[in-house]
Amino acid sequence: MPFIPHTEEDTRAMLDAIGAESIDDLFDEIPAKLRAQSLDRIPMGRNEMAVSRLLHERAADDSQPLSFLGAGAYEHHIPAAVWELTTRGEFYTAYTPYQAEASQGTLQLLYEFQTMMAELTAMDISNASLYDGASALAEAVLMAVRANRKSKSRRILMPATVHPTYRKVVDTIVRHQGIQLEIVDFDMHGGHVDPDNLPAEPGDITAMIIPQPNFFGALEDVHALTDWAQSNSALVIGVVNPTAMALITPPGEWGNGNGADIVCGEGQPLGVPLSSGGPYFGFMCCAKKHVRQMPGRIIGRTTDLEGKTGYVLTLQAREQHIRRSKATSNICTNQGLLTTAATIYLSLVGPEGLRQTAAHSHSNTQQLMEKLCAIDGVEKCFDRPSFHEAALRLAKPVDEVLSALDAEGILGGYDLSTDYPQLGNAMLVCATETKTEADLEHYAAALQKVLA
Amino acid sequence: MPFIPHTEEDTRAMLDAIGAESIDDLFDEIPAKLRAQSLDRIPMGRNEMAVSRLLHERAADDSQPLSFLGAGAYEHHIPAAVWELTTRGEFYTAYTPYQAEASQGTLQLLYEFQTMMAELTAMDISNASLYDGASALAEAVLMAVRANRKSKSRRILMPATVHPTYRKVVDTIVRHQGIQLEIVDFDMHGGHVDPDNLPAEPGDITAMIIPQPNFFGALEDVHALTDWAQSNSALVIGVVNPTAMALITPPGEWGNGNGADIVCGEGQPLGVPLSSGGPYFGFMCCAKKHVRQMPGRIIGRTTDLEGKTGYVLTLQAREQHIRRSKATSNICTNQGLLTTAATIYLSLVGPEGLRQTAAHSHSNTQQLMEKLCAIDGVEKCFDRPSFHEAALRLAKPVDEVLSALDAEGILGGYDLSTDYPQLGNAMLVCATETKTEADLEHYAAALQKVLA
Amino acid sequence: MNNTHTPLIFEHSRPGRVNTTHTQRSTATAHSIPGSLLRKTPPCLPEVSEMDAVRHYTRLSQKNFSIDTHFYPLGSCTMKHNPRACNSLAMLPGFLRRHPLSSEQHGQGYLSCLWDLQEILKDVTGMSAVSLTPMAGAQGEFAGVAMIRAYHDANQNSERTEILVPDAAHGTNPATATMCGYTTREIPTDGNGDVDVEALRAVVGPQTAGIMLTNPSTLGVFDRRIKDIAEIVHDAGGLLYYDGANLNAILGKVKPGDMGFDVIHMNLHKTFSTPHGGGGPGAGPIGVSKRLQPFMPIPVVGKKNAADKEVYYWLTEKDLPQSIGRLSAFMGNAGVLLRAYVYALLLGREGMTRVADYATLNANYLMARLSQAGFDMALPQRRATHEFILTLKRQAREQGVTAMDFAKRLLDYGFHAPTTYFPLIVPECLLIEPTESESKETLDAFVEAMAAIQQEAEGDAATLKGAPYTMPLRRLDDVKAARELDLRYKTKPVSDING
Amino acid sequence: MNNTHTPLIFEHSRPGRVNTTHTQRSTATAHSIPGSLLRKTPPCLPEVSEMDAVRHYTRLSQKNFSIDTHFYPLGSCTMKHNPRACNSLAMLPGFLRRHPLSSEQHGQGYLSCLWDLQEILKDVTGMSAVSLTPMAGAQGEFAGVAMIRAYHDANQNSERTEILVPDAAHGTNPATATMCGYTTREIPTDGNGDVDVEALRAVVGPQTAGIMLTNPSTLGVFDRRIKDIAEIVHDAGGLLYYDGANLNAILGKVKPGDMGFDVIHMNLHKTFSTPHGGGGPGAGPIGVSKRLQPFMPIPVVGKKNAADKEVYYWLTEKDLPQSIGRLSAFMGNAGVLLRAYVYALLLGREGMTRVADYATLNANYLMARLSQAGFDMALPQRRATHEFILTLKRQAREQGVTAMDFAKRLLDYGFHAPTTYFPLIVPECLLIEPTESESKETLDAFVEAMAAIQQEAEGDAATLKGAPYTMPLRRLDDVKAARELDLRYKTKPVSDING
Ligand SMILES: Cc1ncc(COP(=O)(O)O)c(C=O)c1O
Ligand SMILES: Cc1ncc(COP(=O)(O)O)c(C=O)c1O
Repeated sequence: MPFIPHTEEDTRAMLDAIGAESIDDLFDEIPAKLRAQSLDRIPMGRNEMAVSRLLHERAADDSQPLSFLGAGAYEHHIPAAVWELTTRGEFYTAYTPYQAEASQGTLQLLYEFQTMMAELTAMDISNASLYDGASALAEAVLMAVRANRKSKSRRILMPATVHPTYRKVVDTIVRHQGIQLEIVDFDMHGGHVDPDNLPAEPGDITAMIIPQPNFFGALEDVHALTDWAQSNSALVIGVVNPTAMALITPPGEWGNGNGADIVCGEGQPLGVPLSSGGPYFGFMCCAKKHVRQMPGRIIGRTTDLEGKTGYVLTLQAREQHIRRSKATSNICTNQGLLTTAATIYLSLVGPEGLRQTAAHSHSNTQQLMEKLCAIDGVEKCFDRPSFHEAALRLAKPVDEVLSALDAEGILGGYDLSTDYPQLGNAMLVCATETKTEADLEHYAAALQKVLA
Repeated sequence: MPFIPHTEEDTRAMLDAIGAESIDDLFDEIPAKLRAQSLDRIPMGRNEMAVSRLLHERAADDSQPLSFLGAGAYEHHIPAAVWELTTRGEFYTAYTPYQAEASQGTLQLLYEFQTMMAELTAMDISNASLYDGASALAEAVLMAVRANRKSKSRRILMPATVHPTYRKVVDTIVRHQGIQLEIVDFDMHGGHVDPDNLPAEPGDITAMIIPQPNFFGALEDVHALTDWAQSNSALVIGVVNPTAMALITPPGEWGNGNGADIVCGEGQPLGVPLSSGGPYFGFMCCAKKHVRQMPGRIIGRTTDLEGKTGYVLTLQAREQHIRRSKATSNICTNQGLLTTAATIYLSLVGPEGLRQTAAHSHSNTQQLMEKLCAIDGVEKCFDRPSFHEAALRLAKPVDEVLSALDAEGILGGYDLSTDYPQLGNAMLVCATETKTEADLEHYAAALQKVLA
Repeated sequence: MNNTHTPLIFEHSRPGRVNTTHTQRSTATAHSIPGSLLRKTPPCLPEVSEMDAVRHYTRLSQKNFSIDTHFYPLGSCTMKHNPRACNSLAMLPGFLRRHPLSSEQHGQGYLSCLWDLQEILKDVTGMSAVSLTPMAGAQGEFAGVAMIRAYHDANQNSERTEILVPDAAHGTNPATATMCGYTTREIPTDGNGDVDVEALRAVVGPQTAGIMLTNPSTLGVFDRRIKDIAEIVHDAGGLLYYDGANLNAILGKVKPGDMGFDVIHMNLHKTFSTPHGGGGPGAGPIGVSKRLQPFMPIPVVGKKNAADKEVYYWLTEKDLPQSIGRLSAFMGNAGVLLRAYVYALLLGREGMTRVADYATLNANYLMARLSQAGFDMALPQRRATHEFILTLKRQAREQGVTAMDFAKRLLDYGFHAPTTYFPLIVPECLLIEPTESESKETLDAFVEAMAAIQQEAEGDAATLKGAPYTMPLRRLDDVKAARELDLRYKTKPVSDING
Repeated sequence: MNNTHTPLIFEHSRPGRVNTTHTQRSTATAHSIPGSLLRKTPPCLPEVSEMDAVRHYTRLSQKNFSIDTHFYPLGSCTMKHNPRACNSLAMLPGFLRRHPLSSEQHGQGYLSCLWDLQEILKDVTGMSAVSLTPMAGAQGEFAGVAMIRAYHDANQNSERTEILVPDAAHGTNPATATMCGYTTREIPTDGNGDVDVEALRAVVGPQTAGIMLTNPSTLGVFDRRIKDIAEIVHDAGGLLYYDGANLNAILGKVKPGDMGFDVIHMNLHKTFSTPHGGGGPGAGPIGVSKRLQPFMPIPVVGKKNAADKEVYYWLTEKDLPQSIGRLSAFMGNAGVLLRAYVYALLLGREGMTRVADYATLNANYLMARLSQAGFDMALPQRRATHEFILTLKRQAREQGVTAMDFAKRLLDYGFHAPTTYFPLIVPECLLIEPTESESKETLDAFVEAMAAIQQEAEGDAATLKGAPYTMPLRRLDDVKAARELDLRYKTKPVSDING
């Protein structure tokens, strides 16, 4: 039987030991009228060979165009060793490390992960992951509400430059707790939140969210925004791209004070394949003083009976299995395997590799912008510096352009016109380090043709 | 530096410890006039991302048609677990298990492998692998010459039904040792060696080779051939398909006596991908009495200082590193990783899985033959029962037919007309368990079209 | 197990060691970014060679128990075999390299798998519709309770502020209720492990938004009065939430939809065997009854006919305007869903039921054998479902050893410990779930180990107190970890970050 | 290391346990095969579940030292880092699923890789042409010596019956000479580790077919009089065979072709970092001078222009009618060649030379440090190449400990032992090859371990004699293994198969 080792003899002997006649007897506590009839909509079992063939056929349907699409999920080179190690059975098929002594592999790795994320963001500490970037931002908002005891308003400033889906997810998750999300509009020239447009006396604000880079790929004026928010007693929640951290000021160093209070983001760029949208992982870091409000698992270093160093799950009193209805979050299963991949990824690329990945992606996007903007009917939307993504305005409707590019085997970018109709025919493009000079040329030539 | 961990500081400190000025000094014993200029034909190093892209492009060039080609390498389903386990670093990056205490993983696995191969062939013992099926047959011939002390002739009977390339390889390898390979012709009706056509008094023969199934997929009359050979004091060398062993009489049970003396073959069907021809592995089994003539590594069970069971390389006195010019073979590095895959494969499929794979391949080929022979201009070459491969005679030249099938995305089979011109437009086809009813129909329809 | 000390990856790091295989060899700079926005000092990530990294993480991995190496009878966690085909097929390049926002046209293969999976899960649960988007059980719970709330809101029923939760429930249940803005009211369990129906009757009312029920419960029994409970809550105007994290024992045997439930979440990382990855990822799809269908989280996969072909597409806000909304940036844990789909195809209809058969057989067999070996069961009079509870209350009293001591000592015997101290209502308990993929020999060996440990406890309890002995480390100090917080390596000589 | 006892897979087997995930669920029979040719009793292969198999082999794997887990300074074996990209790219489906006899048209991608690799190896060796077909070093040797023989035969020079082999040579050299029908004559090594040129002069003659030379030799030194040797043998009408198994120290530094060699084999599984797989596979391509080119083993990859495109194809018997012939059923260890190709691309021109630089630096550093720690080198006056020899002759005399004892004790210190007792001409020797991929820290730790073991030897030699202590087993009895042969598990109660 697939995945069931019992021989008939075993089954017989086991029923005897139980004192039951048949396996069916073991279900005698289920009221008879509830017993299900059958599973008609489920096909009969197939062997691995047949399933493998089916899946190969289906995977073959999903072609892989040359992609300039980012919008929250980024194509980066992933060293071959990352997933070969990550899918080792001992990592892949272990549970949450409840028995620390039999889980030092996972625990030490997560402690290393926490250190790396704290380093990247220049924050004091990190947790061991949340689901994804969007839900991590929602958790950050809930955490800020708990952490900012001075504020009573539950008002959260949410720039319109935050990823539109992140804004939706935050709304879905926090809306039941009397939290108000106030949209902060962006500057049409810079594509960023202009600090000068923020009110001098904004009243009681619990927290302000600052994306860096923002959804348009543009860099926010994080120092001024942080200072403004903190001077108004609001906590600062940074939402950052972890690759960008190798190049740009990390949230721990934003503003004139102690930097952001809480930092979160999508971990996917760190060694996780695009894989149709998941599994990715959300990360969250914070200032030490907020640690007891942190959601999610945290690993700590300790010693054993003999004084040897080891690692355990710690501060569990924050979590649902101990604190139940008063927990910092309901999260239980997180995205452990993906943090495993990210930890190995960061070890393999190192600080210099990550910096070069970031710099190369940045410069590729710059070059792409130059090439594309040289085409008639294409112009930059914004003048702020950007990381590795930027918005273009086209002379034709974006959906038409994208379909035409698709026919050329190019995934041209993300259509901004639904989420931001005020921008006109705007499109977001991204060129990571995976793109060659020839790829950029290829795109430019195709776009020229399409717009001609 | 790729794969080199030295920092500049390290290098400096190391040179100091050596007492050298520069790395170049370390090469001062190489005569100056021999120092190479440069490696002009080697491209500059590329990073993994660039190499990965290049290889992906090249692999994409090699399309995967629906294949009915066998001729010594067979497409079988390989459970996903086989290679996930085989490529675990501890198997993949270990050396030959010279330090037994630190290599029990590989050693125990090989002992299991030896047991499985001995079981499959019904022989007493197995070695731990040779290079491939063809070179294993050459080694078997050399072994037979050593083992058959009664025979002085060094005459080896080699049926023409043995894989043509195997015959070439045997010739390449044994020709320097005064060994004569005498071709035994086959029966044009059966496609097999007819025992009745063998001479009653053949003189001194050292060994006779018996393929089962033979190159045409046909089953030889192994019992009669074995009895004939052994009654003439010749050793019997079986060359067998290991998958077929689950279905047909294993060499250990051939004839009326003790079965074959030496058995070898290509291990590829046991969990090894086609991979353009290698790495595969050759296997070799023999009767206990011949063990000291066996080439290749052999693992034995023993005990440690405390009496616990363990495994070691044994009978090393046969091998080149001890016996040098008098060794049973010059083989050193073998095909360990592939036997790892085969051992895991056989554990996963078990006796019933292997039997069903064999039976299903057999019946698929039978069905295919029926469908194809129903087409005008197609007929069976031979009337002997076959395993999972069979020869067809076509009304048109085979190369033309194969190119036309190729255009339909079908790899139609192996053209026999070069190796066996006497068969006319003959082609070898094979349908393993991987083929569905629809695949067989698809082939039949295409062939009909091509021949019409 | 690899018992040798493994330094942190940071301890292998040396300044200036650059692994150029994974750098860009480019001179790209960030000249267009103003200095004030540039990072001043690089992050202290490890600087190691590829080999150091491979060696380090290979060795670390060897310090884990996992299903691939050990029996892991962690109750409520369903640590069953994770077939490797699920992994390798989900990682086919066509799936793996696809951008989540690439067009539906480039995702028909992937979407068709998800659509099939939705159908399979509908059949398994007996619900009307399924959304695959929640990324774990707890997020499925959130979605479910948020739908209950959306439903009441849509019916102008906002005075319903309470969610009922049995005291045996998993911690995520009350935590979820809180996230959805509800207060939790605990319902006691009766002596037979069923929900105390009288107590329930006493607390339902117009303030009841719904009940979250786990069945089979975390006590490892099937609540026999489930229909009554359903009626009581429904009659009071509340909705029924089914915590389906543990469907292993009822696959094909009974469908939550048939019991009258309005919404259920499943844990594909349990019942459908996707790997736990040392903590995740999971997938917590939800199934809903007709009345909750309009509120489902998006996206959901739809199928339509276009130009004589079946075409799969995403249902979004436009199709489900009353949806509670989105729960993730894209569409949940896509790759986990694929793994579950492959598993479902391999099992098939007959295989599903067989899972329930043998998971139940294994649990009941292990319970019987452990009883015979002299251990006390929490509910000896009941059938086990996929799991059961053993209590060491007596041993605690008589020998002074705890469930924790047994758990740690089991590690020395080569078994991962069962779940300890959960559910909270049974003292000194071990919640044991063998799963269907373990053989009788393994279960027998586990019973022997338990018996041997009991002997040790009766002989010299100190042996247990000092366990484990054969792991890379002896027992670890949790209290110290929480008191003297050390949550990251001090990569640089900055002021004390921790402590 | 996993030190727990692991039963044989056969001991997990239970009759009737069928893993249907990998069976055909078909009712196919073999009715067309006559009964006399059908198997009567099925082979006793293990009957285990997929999980049992996965668990068993995962646990077994944990009982190995490997590069991915340990420093493995096995001299002459070049245990360097095996980059994972080499594996994953060689296993791309386009390469992996290709049938070796499918048309060249369907193999342009694969063939172009091999062609490039031939070019790279030509450049590295300075030879005129390369054939990739030999499946390991020893087969490369066979091909090389067979070509020498074919050359002499073609020149009607059949009185040349002797192959000269230095006494330090690898065992495959004399064994190969025998397989090619030659007798071997040993040449002594002089006190400096170089071939004794006078002795060589004394034995060359019209009976000399050729010499097989390893340079750097297995003594870890570069033969400084290589040009003289070449001249002496060439002048006598013999050809020069270069055992290039160990090219790591001379990549880009010196080319065998420039030294006047006629044929060389390489071990890609050493110098080009393809994994050793617990014993294999390897690849032993050969490079030849112009005069041996017609005799190369086939197939070889050629390139031609067709319809304005470069087309790759196989050179066969037709193209090389004087070829020594074929060595494998298809075209050698294709997948190993791909791995080596990827490695070569990753290194590139500059990376090749760097390998030689740092392999040599590491060996010389380790030799210097060990000398400073009081160990005796076999050739202290020489530069090390990629490896060097330490002799424990003194310790054997003074403390009664052997190279074997040191080797076993090193395992306890977490290091794989160096090669022991090879080359045969140095007593109690350890042949130590660190390779370029190990860091200074690792080398330093190895020196510390050696020093600590030396201290133990001086203290209580019994400690060493009893080593190892921390492996899954204590020292194993080789003598018993060879005396009481037990070469397979007795799966069934048949008469005694072994013993
Ligand atoms: C009964 C029960 N409910 C809910 C959950 C939560 O599921 P998850 O961990 O996937 O969030 C679990 C799993 O731990 C569980 O066992
Ligand atoms: C010097 C030398 N020559 C030849 C060989 C034989 O190579 P292989 O093991 O690949 O047959 C080796 C490797 O062991 C070697 O070190």
